[in-house]
Parts: sequence; structure tokens; C-alpha cells
Amino acid sequence: MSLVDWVILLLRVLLPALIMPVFVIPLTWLERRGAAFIQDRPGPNRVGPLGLGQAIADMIKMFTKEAVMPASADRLLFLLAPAVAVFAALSTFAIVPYASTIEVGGRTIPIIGADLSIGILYLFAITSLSVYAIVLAGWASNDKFALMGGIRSSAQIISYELAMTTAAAGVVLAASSFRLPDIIAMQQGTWLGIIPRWNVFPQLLGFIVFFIAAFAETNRLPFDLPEAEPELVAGYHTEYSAMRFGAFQMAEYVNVMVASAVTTTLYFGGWSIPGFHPHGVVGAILSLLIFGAKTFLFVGVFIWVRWTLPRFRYDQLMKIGWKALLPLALLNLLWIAALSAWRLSR
Amino acid sequence: MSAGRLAFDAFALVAVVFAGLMVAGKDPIKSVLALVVSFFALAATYVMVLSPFIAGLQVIVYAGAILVLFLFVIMLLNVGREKPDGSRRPIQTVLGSLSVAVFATLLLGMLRGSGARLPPQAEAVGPEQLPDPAAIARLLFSDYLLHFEAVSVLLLAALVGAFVLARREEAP
Amino acid sequence: MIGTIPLSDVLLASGALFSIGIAGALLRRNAIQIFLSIELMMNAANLALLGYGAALGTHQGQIIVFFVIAIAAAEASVGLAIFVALFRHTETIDVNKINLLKW
Amino acid sequence: MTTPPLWLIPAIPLVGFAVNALLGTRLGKSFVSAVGVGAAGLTTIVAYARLIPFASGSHAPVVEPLASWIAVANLSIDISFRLDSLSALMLFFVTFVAFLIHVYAIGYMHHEATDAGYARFFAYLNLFLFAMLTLVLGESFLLMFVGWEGVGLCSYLLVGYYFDRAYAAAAGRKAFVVNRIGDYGFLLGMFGIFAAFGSLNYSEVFRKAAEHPAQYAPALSIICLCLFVGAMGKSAQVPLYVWLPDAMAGPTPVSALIHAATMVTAGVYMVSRCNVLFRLAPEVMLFVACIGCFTALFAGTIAIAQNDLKKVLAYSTISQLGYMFLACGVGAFPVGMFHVMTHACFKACLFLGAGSVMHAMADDLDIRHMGGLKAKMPITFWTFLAATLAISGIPPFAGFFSKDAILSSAFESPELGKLLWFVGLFTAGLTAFYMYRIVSMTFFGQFRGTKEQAHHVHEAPASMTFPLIVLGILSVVVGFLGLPAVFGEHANVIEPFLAPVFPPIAGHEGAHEALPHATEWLLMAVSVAVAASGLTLAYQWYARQGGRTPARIAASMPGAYALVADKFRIDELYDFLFVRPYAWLAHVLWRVVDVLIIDGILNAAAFLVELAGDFLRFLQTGNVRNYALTFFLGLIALLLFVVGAP
Repeated sequence: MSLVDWVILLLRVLLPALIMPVFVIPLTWLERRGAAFIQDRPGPNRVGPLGLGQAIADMIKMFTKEAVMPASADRLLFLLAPAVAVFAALSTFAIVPYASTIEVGGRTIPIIGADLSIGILYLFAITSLSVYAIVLAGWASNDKFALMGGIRSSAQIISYELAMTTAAAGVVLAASSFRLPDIIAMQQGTWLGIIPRWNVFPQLLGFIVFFIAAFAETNRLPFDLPEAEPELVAGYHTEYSAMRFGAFQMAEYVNVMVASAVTTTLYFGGWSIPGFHPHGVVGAILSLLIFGAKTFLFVGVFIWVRWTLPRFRYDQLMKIGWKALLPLALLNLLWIAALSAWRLSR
Repeated sequence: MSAGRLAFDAFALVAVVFAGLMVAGKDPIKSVLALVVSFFALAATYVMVLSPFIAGLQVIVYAGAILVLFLFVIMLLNVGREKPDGSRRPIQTVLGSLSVAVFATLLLGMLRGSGARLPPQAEAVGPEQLPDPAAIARLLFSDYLLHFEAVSVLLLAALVGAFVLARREEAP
Repeated sequence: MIGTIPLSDVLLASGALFSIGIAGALLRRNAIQIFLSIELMMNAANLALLGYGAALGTHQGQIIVFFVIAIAAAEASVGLAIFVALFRHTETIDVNKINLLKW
Repeated sequence: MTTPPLWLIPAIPLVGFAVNALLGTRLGKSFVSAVGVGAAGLTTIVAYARLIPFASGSHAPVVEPLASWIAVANLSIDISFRLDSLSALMLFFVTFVAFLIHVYAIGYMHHEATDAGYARFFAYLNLFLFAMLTLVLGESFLLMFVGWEGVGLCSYLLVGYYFDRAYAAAAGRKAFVVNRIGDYGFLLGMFGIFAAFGSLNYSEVFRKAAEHPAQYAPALSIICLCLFVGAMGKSAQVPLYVWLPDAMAGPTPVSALIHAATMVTAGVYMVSRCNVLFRLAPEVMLFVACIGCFTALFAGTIAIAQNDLKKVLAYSTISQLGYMFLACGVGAFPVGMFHVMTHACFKACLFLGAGSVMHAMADDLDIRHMGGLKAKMPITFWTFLAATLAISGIPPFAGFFSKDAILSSAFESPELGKLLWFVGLFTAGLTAFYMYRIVSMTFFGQFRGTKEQAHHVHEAPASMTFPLIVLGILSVVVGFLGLPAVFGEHANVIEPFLAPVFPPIAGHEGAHEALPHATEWLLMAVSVAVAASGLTLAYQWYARQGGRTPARIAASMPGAYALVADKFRIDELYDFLFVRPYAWLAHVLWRVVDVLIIDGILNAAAFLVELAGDFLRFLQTGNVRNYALTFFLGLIALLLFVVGAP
């Protein structure tokens, strides 16, 4: 491998990891403005145009505040938890192809962090790592509210991961591959000339289950039981302040973006739209924009839902996960299996 | 020493060291976390022995589910540190340590030389095919279909069993 | 040899992990840690299986490990459920104190 | 219109059974009756949709496979259904009579206290219909056996329908046990067939038997004997008839449907179905004829001295079944089947009439308490009378033609023919006598019951009288299907219709010279005269004189009368011969073999184990770590052994 290859590889891996945190800044602003819009109030509007500077101001505040640690906390784990959260959030994006492949100077460069054969399995593996951040934070804080948040989170994430994985298994089955590029490739073209061959159409059920489970996996309302403020103060991050708290916040927004990106890729054709055949760098940039637009749409849904729906009770949460989502996901899988068997038999 | 071997040995060492920490630790939570690290390192070694699919499963199932379940149970039961035994008959500890030492010596001694003489396999596939999840899937759903189904029944039984065991006795 | 990794390295790592696991299972009194040690032993065996499989060039190692992981999941769920049930009755998971089944 | 598949015919009542059995309790009586009767009606319609084209067509057998059932090595059995003349004839009246009796049961069972019991009753009835239709339509012996066992089960369930009454439960048990004996014979016969022919399909077995009679004839004697034992059990022939009188403990529609019209004729059907086999075993045929003839006489004799309305009818059923076997035994299978059909009509009518009387008398069945019901229950009376005349063999009622055909067939029979004819003739007179006896005692004269009963007597509701009327009319007309040859060349439609199922057998010239017309007229005249004299005698003695003469006769020979009234004490004989020794044997096995020997060995072993455990238990510390360590030490020892071994 030449030096150029190394550089390209490095860029492929690092670029998304570096850019994602940057996107978090406007996202916080968007969330607050969105909340304000839904609640019919102005929201942050003083710092900069449209209050855009508010996000930057918040960031500066986070970095400069004093970071307090409870005396009885477990020091190592207390510090480890936010790091794990950020690490897990940032590494998940690695397997998502976010633009079409470009060919420059005889090199074929797939725009993806790491094109793994076990693609989506990697995603779930890293996602399952993120639960440790919450559980550790809850335990290390030595605070009963935080501990409750940690316990809730562990059970919640395991339960919803099942539904999410089973829903995604439908896509894997349809594509006969774990790799996300393969999954995008199978969604090219149209049915009957107008309907895009996106997975969302045959697998509407799977999509719904996946997307709902994504809310639970990212601890967003209506599934934010681990940090439910009326009951648990702030849940697992009650004892966290300053940038340590900021890290959790950042991880959450990155997770929202990744969840949206993965939803886009699995069910909405990723960077592709029917009739669009990207070539070269311009094509790649266009496809990147398409991907960004789709992802942004789902991020918007995340924000919209957060400020619209009330929180579930814990028993309701478990009931939905095990008695509604999982059976539906299984139904979806069964349907896709039947569909695939029918296709194979032809 | 090649880079591949170096990386493998490094991860293996991490796995062993954290396994040791898990066994030695007094705090169950820390033990679980040590085992998490150990399992992640093991997953890395799995990738290096050409089994990325298993590595993914390892992380998802072991680190992502089983050990989280352990954490959950530890937190739920609020299991504290191990208290001193107070037993005046240390036969279990002494005999146990001794036998473990003998066993470890025997095992490692046996394993050190065993890798060299492997019989060649008739249907062996190349190292480029080994990591392919599709090949494993094909085997699982053809030659090992019965086993696969049996395991799924087992899992269902375990699900029901776990539910029955952990359910609170309620007045009917 | 698996690529550039000698099989003996893999086996030694596996053996070491197994020995550590068995030490934990025999010497600890906390049921959770005993259980963890058993999981570790299974993983040690998994590593050996994968190593042999890769060295022999067959998928069978991976297949067996697949089943081991599935069975470990079943075992863990039932085992932990037993602990929870046990803890409700005895308020302890120190296996030295759980010795009602005798004579 | 496409013709409905044959499997639909048994499937419909099965669905009805499932619905009523699973949901009936919650749905209430009207829904249950709708489902039960609807299933019977629908299956009748479907059956007739198949029968009409079949009857107007070439009568060629139709076999419709549904699914493969058992396929092991060289045994391959399909679930397939067969429609040929024989099954068509059975289908023709089974579905129709069953439908009528379902309708009747609505009125009869209406006083049933609970919805659950009502639903159970209709569920069983539908299940019975399913089993009976499977028996009739099945294309292999095994499928017939399924139906055979199924009807047996339903018979048991329905006889014991009032399971909270001890006698009903006992009657159900008796029916089941006695039937098992017969079923065992059937099973053995079936095994024999498989051993000899390597198949259980009718078409294959009968084809092989007809093509190579000499090859199979030796084995067939024993096979046919076994099969006939099965038929004896199901069709209540001597010596296995004892369950049928007791089976009257069931509700009357059940007696009418199962224990008169359909199930009990299954034995006759089976023998006719296997006519190819039976014809190759002439000695068994003779045996069949003798048993049938003897049963007819024997049961008829008992019937004279019974005072329970349904018991008389039960014995008369046994007697008539005897006639059918007599017909089969002398080789007149079509005549036997003809009698099956006519008997189904008039006997169902008689039972339903009895049920109607029972309904009016508040469940009292003793004819000594009745009398003069003619005025109060005209429809019941007239239909009952028609059926009585039919069973007595008075022309032109249905029974005359079938019974006369049987008698003349017996007369023609080369072996023992005249004897069989004479006994049959005598029994015919007996039949007329005891049937008219109960008619007289029930409907004529003065009412002899209590005041409340007299007040209560009334005609049955429409759902009960409608089937009575239909069956009464049938009892009159159905006989014209089988007019004897003296009425013309083509007067008899039954025999040509059934001809395809009685194929010629190589080397057996079955058909012999028909009787001269004059002889036939003579035989007819004799049998009519005998029947008429029986009737007249009964009318004189019981309707006119109120039973003084018979009472005097009975008093003049008290021993003989008591013997007959006690049904020849056959039940007691069986009890002494079989039941008691069997119970004694079971007792010995229990006390000696089980308690002393088997338990002794077991207890000794347990004692040894306990002794060992007393010492070994100290190894059990209750601490799982000790066990693990022990286990591990064993592992090390094993490892050392492996390492040490070369």
C-alpha cells in the first residue's frame, strides 16, 4: 500500500468520526428551536442570528464549568463511562456508506469507514457497548437515582436490541448480506417504474419496529426512562457536570444521527434515489447531499417525537418491547422469508 | 516476529490479564467489567483467527447481552464484596489451588506442542473463504440444520424456564 | 499456522484462559464470579476451537462456537434467574452458605 | 355444477362436531341445534348430490384419494374414499335417517337441563355421523376400522350419555367391552388379510381374491371367521349380542340412530363388502347363516316376554340383524343389504315412536303402565303401526319384501336351506306377535298408568312428529325398490344396482336356478299367513282380552316363563363363565404377582439402596464447591491417564 492509500484510508476512517461531533452543535440548537416551535414559544433567539450562537455559547459553558465528582464515586469507572459513551457513538458510523463510490486516478474509493463482511453485526456489537456507558455511569456515581437509571437502561437496551436486530434481520435476509453497501445495492431501481425499490415498502412493519426500537436504543423520548427527570432527577448522569455531562449529551446526538443514517441506509436506499447514477466526485458529492437530506429528515422526526409524545411507564416499555415489537419483528421476518422463498422458487 | 502475531499475542495477553483481574477482583461489578474487556480482546483475537462473524456474535451476545444481564442482576440484588470466609477448614482452597496449578501445568504443557501435527483436511478451504459469513450460514442451514433447530428449541425452553424461575410468587 | 500466527500461540492463550477460569470457579465463593469463570472457560474453549478450525481450514470450528454461544446464552439466562430466585429466599449468593441439600 | 368431493361428506359432520364440542357450551341450545342439524342436513345434501348422478350413471365404483396416510416399507395406505353401489346404498339411508333423527333430537332433548349436556349430545351425534360415513366410504380395511372404532366410541359415549346414572354408565362400559371382543376379531382378520394379500385396499384385495381363488381360499376361512367375529360384536349376534339391550340406556334418538338404523348394521355392511372373501369360504358362510338364524329366533323369543318398550325393540333389532346375516350366509348379499335399508327405515320409526311415547309418559317405558294412547297420540300411533306392519312382513309394507326375499333365498339354499327357512318363518310369526303385542298394550285398551301420567300424555312437538311421518311413509314405500321377481323382470331395482359389487369369482358359478314362480307365490303366501296369524293372535290376546290368556299360559309354566323373561339368564351365564373368573384372576395377579413378587423385588432393591445411602450420604456436604473440586480432581486424574498412556 502506497502512502496515498494510507492517507485515503485514514481520511475515510477519521472524517466521519471528526465531522459527527461538529454536527452535534447545530443539532442542539435545532432541538431547542424545534421544542420551542412545538411549544409555541420563541426559544433561544438572542445569541447570534436566530439564536444560532447559543449552541456555541453552550459549548463554551460546558468546557469551562467545574467538573464535580462525588466523593464516594468510583473514580476510574466514573471517568470511564462518558468516554465509553462517546467512543461507542462515534465508532458505529464506521460501517455506513455515506456516498457513492468514487474512482480517482485508477483507485476505487468506497466512501465508507470500514467495509466489513459482518457490517451490520458490527453495528449491533458496538451499540451493545454503549449500554455499558450508562450502566457504568449509574453504578460509579454511587447515587440511587443514577443506579436506578443504570438498571433500567440495561434491561431496556437488551429488550429493544432484540426487536431491533430481528427487524434488521429482515433486511439482511432480503439482501443476503450483512454489508451495508450490498444492502444499498439491492435497493436500486424501481417497481412498476415509480415506486423505489426501497426496503421500507416490502418491510414496512420491520421499518416501524426498527425505528421505534431506535428511539429506545438512543434513550430518547418516549423511551428515556434511564434519565426520566420527574422520577430520577437526571437518571444515570445525575452526578455528571461540565464536559463529562457534555460527552453524554454529545453521544446521544451522535447516536440519533447514526440511528437516522442507518434507518436511511437499511430502509430508504441510503445515498441513492431511483434514476440517479452518480459518477465521479460530483456524483459522490450529490449522493452525499441526498444521504444527508434523508438522514436529516429522520433526525427531524426524532426531535419532533421527543417534544410530542409523553414518556412511557416502565412496565409499558417492557410490554411494548416484548409483546408488541418483538412479535411484529418476527412477523416481518417470517413475511420476508416467505417472500425470499417465493423469489427463489421462481 | 510478524505484525500479525504480535497483534494477536498482545490481544491475547490483554484477554488473559483481564481474565485474571476478573477472578482476583473482590467487587463483582469490577469483575464483570474486567471480563467485558477480556471478551472484547478475545473478539479481536477471533477476528485474527479468521472468524469475524463469531467475533461479532461474541461481542453482541456475550458483551452486549449476557454480561449486561450479569450487571443487571448484580445491581438488582445489590451484591456486595465477598465477605471473609471464616471457615477454619481451608481444605477447599488449598486443594483447589494445588489442583489448578497441576492442571494448568499439564494443560499448557500439552497444548504447547500440539499445534504442529495437524492432519490435512480433505475439504479444507482457503483462508479467504473462512471469514465469509455466507459460507457459515450455508452450513448452518444445511448440514447443521437439526442442531440449529435443537438450539432454538433449547433457547425457547431457557426463556420459559428463566421466566418461571425469576417470577415472583403471586397469589393466584 | 493461521496466516502468520502459530497455532500454539492460540492454544496457549486458550489454555491460560481456561486455567484462570477453573481457578475462579473453584476458589471464589461468590456465585456470580463462579458463573463468570464458567463463561470464561467456555470462551477459552471457543478460542481453541476457532484456532483449530482456522488452522485446519474448515468452518466447523466456527459452527461449533456458534452453538456454544447460543447455549451459553440459554445457560446464562436460566442461571441468573436461579440466582435471582435464590437470592429472594436466602438473601445471599455465597455458595458456601447455600448448602441445604445435604444428608 | 361440479360434483362435491367425497371427503366432504364425512368432513362436514366432523366440523359440526368440532364446533359444538369446542364452542357449544357457550353458544346456547338454538345455535347448537343449528350447527348439529345443519351439519347433518348439509352432508345429506352433499351425499345426495353425489348419489343422484351415481345412481343414474353406470354404477362404476369411484375411488377418490385424499391424502397419503401411512407409507412404511411395503405398507402404503391412503386416505381415500370409495363410492360404489354398496356404499351408495348405505349412504342413501344413513345420511337421510341421521338427518331426520337429528331433527327429532331437537324436540326430544329439549328438556335437557344444561346447555353443556345438549351441546355434548349433538357433538357426539355429529361425531358418530362422521365415523359412520368414514366406515361406509373408506376404501381400505384400515379406514373402515377407523370408522368402526369411531362408531364404537360414539356408541359408548352416547349410551353412557346420562353418565351420572349408574346403569347408563355400566351399559356404556358393557357395550364398549363386548364390542372390543368383536373388534379384536376384526383386527385379526385385517392382519390376516394383510399377511395374505399384502394390501388393505378393497380393490386390490378383492381383485386378487377373485382372480386366484384357489391360492387364497385356505387362508380365507380363518380370515372370514375373524371378520365375522367382528361383525358379531358390532351387529349384536349371538353370543356377543348382550350389550345391545343394555345400550337402550342411552337417549332414544341414539337408540334409533346407532343401535337400530346404522351402526349395528355395520357388521352386515362389512360382510357384504367382503362378499368376495366370504363366498370363497363356504363353511364360514354356513356358520354365518346358522348364527344369524339362531340369533333371529333366540332374540325373538326373548322379546315376547319383555315389558320394557325399548327392550322389546332392542331384541327385535337383534332378531332382524339375525335375518340380515341369514341372508348373507345363504349368499343373498343384495337381499341382506335390502333388509338393512328397509330395517333402517321402519326400526328408526319404531324407536322414534317409542321415544315419543316415552316423552309423553315422562320417561316411563313399562308397557304395563300404558294403554289407550291411540287417541291421545294419533300421529305416533299411525306411524308406529305402519312400522309395525312393516317389520311384521305384511304386504305391501317394506319389511314384507325384504323379509320374504330372505326367506325365499334361505329356501333356495342347498345346505340346511329348508331348516333355515322354517326357523326364519317361525321367527317371522314370532316377530309379528311380539310387535303387535306392544302395539296393543301401548295404544289399545285402557290407560293403566298413574294419574299424573294420564294428565301429562300429549302428542310430541313438530320436530319429533315430522321425522316420524317421513319414516312412517318410508316404511310403507321403500320396499317397492326390491319387488320380487314374480312381479316382473325389472321390478327389482336393488339387485341390479348392487350387482357391480358382487363380482363373479373365477371357478365359482354362483347363480343357480331361480325358483319357479309358483313356489315363490306359495312361499309368500305362507309367510304372509304366518305373520298375519301372529298379528291376529297378539291382537286377540292383548288388545281384546287385555292379556288374560298369555298370563294364564305363563302361570302354567312358571319356570320357562321366568327363564324367557330373564333373557335366558345369558348375562348371568357370562358373568359366571367370564367376568367372575377374570376378576378372580386379576385379584390373584394383584395380590400375588404384583404385591408379593414385583413389589417385593422393588422394595428389596430400594432397601439395599437405602442401606448404601446411609453410609454414602456423608459425602454430600451440600456445598457445590466441594462437588466441583471433586469433579475437577477426577478430570485431572483422567488427564494424567491420557498423558501417561503411550
